Amino acid sequence: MGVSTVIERDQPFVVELETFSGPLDLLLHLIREQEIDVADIPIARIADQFLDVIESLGLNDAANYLEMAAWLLRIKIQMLLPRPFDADKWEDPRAELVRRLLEYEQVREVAQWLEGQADLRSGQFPRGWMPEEPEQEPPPLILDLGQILVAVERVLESIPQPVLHRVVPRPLDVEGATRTILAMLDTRQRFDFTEIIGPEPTVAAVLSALVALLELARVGRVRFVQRQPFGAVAITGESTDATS
Amino acid sequence: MNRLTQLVEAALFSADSPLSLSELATLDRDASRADFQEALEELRQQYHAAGHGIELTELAEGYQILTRREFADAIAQAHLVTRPRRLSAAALETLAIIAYRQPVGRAEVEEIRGVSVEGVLRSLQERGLVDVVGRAEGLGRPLLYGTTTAFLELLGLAGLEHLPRIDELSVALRSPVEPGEAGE
Amino acid sequence: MNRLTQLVEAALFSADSPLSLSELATLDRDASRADFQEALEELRQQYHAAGHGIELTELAEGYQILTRREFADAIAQAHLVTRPRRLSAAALETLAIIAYRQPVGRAEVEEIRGVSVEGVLRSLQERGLVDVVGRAEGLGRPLLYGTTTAFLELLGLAGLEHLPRIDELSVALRSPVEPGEAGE
Repeated sequence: MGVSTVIERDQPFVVELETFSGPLDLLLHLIREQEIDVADIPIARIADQFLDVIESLGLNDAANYLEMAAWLLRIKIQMLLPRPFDADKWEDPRAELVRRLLEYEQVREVAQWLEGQADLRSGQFPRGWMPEEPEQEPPPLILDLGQILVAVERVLESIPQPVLHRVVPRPLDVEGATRTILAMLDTRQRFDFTEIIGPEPTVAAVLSALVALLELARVGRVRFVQRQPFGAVAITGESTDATS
Repeated sequence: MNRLTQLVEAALFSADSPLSLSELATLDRDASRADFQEALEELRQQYHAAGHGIELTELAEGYQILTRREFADAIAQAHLVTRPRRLSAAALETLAIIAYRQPVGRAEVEEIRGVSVEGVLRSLQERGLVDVVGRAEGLGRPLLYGTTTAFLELLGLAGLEHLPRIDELSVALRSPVEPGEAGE
Repeated sequence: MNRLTQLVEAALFSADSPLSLSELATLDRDASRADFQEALEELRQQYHAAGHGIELTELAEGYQILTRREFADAIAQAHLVTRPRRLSAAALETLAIIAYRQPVGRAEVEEIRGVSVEGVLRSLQERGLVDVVGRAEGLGRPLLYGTTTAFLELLGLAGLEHLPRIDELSVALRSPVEPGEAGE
């Protein structure tokens, strides 16, 4: 049995991993490498080897690999549990893994066949030069609302996490804050900064309000009043005769 | 070559993708389907008998004239044509699953491959090799994907029925059509 | 036909423009110009003698295989060039974004789709489905696109307000205008 190669710690697994199309591919590689029977995987050893590879893996694509690692560990533990006396009732914890590996092997076989076909076909070229289509009515177009709606959903599906998790500073809503402040000025002579931003404000809200206030003060619409050092700053309308 | 054969040849030359028998039929309303089949056969034999560098091929549920495989290298080396780029392993595996399980949802493909296939699926869609063919019942009514005629063209297959049968594969497992059978 | 003639035929067929004698010469370094001229002549005669629907033509830029002129009308009249076309997945997605976001700039469409949409946008414009409807304020004053009346006609809609509201779909289209909503 050739227990060799990929599994030694000091090998650059990350580079190697680029060549795997997923955790099942990597797992199958480890199994083939050691000429192990898929139906009887020495799960403890394979799980350790798999973990070794994961350990040295960059985090880019690791989620799927980590999921597989967790599964392997669970099977490893299940294998260690005492089996019931009635051997018939014992269900091999590896059964589902074996099923998935076999299924995946089948997929790979088909994928290889497809690749061979595509190679064969790429050796034949269609006509390269295409005559210009004669001047006439453009071909009728098939388009219905259903297609548009399906396309909308496809677009929506395609923008999930990247948009949600993208770290982009929220744009400040200075105009909105200005409107809020002016509206408050309409009804009240004097109020606190905290009243503008409300409870539990976001950073963007605080900054927006601050910028809006400074701008309003610059054009003379509001004044700031601070009764004592480090005390609360009150905001008053310009018309009010206030200390500054 | 009779006139219908000439016409078929000229039409196949002018089209940028395989033409189906019913598309060819619009060339001459007076000719029957059998006449067209005869014309196609005459064309095929003519290319073969006279030893041409091109041949008539049946693919993607239609007919197309293609260069013979043996000249691919010479033509590519002369930079007259570039061969299409090859598909990645991830793309091939995803295509394989979709080809056999269609119509199939993204979740099922991901379950089999053990990885997220979002990006791969999108690029296969961009290349026109797979497309949305419907929606599943149930939660969120997920989109279902299938292969296109461009997929058949890429592989030089006349139709999906020319994919290897599952029982011809060396690793036999559950049939793609009836997943319920698995592990029985 | 000898091998060089076959090769010349395959090369002329697959090239996207006429090939000059010196371009053809790169196909086989061992063959002389006279050999190529002979091959071209054999090809021309073969098409003629067997009565093909195609012929070898010598143009200013070189040699090309063209369909015989007498079949042009029949091909144009057949539904081959006028067969109804479907929009590609990429085109549909771009169209959907424009329909729901109009007036919208190219940059925003590209941001949503994650790919360049230049070519797609141009072909949608050529098909008369979208058009430039104005310019945005701001840097470079980018062009804004919207859908056309032809778009409405194709869908059988009386007006844009008859497009199904997005919140009737299973997922709501996130508005890009209210960034405060994101990441909650």
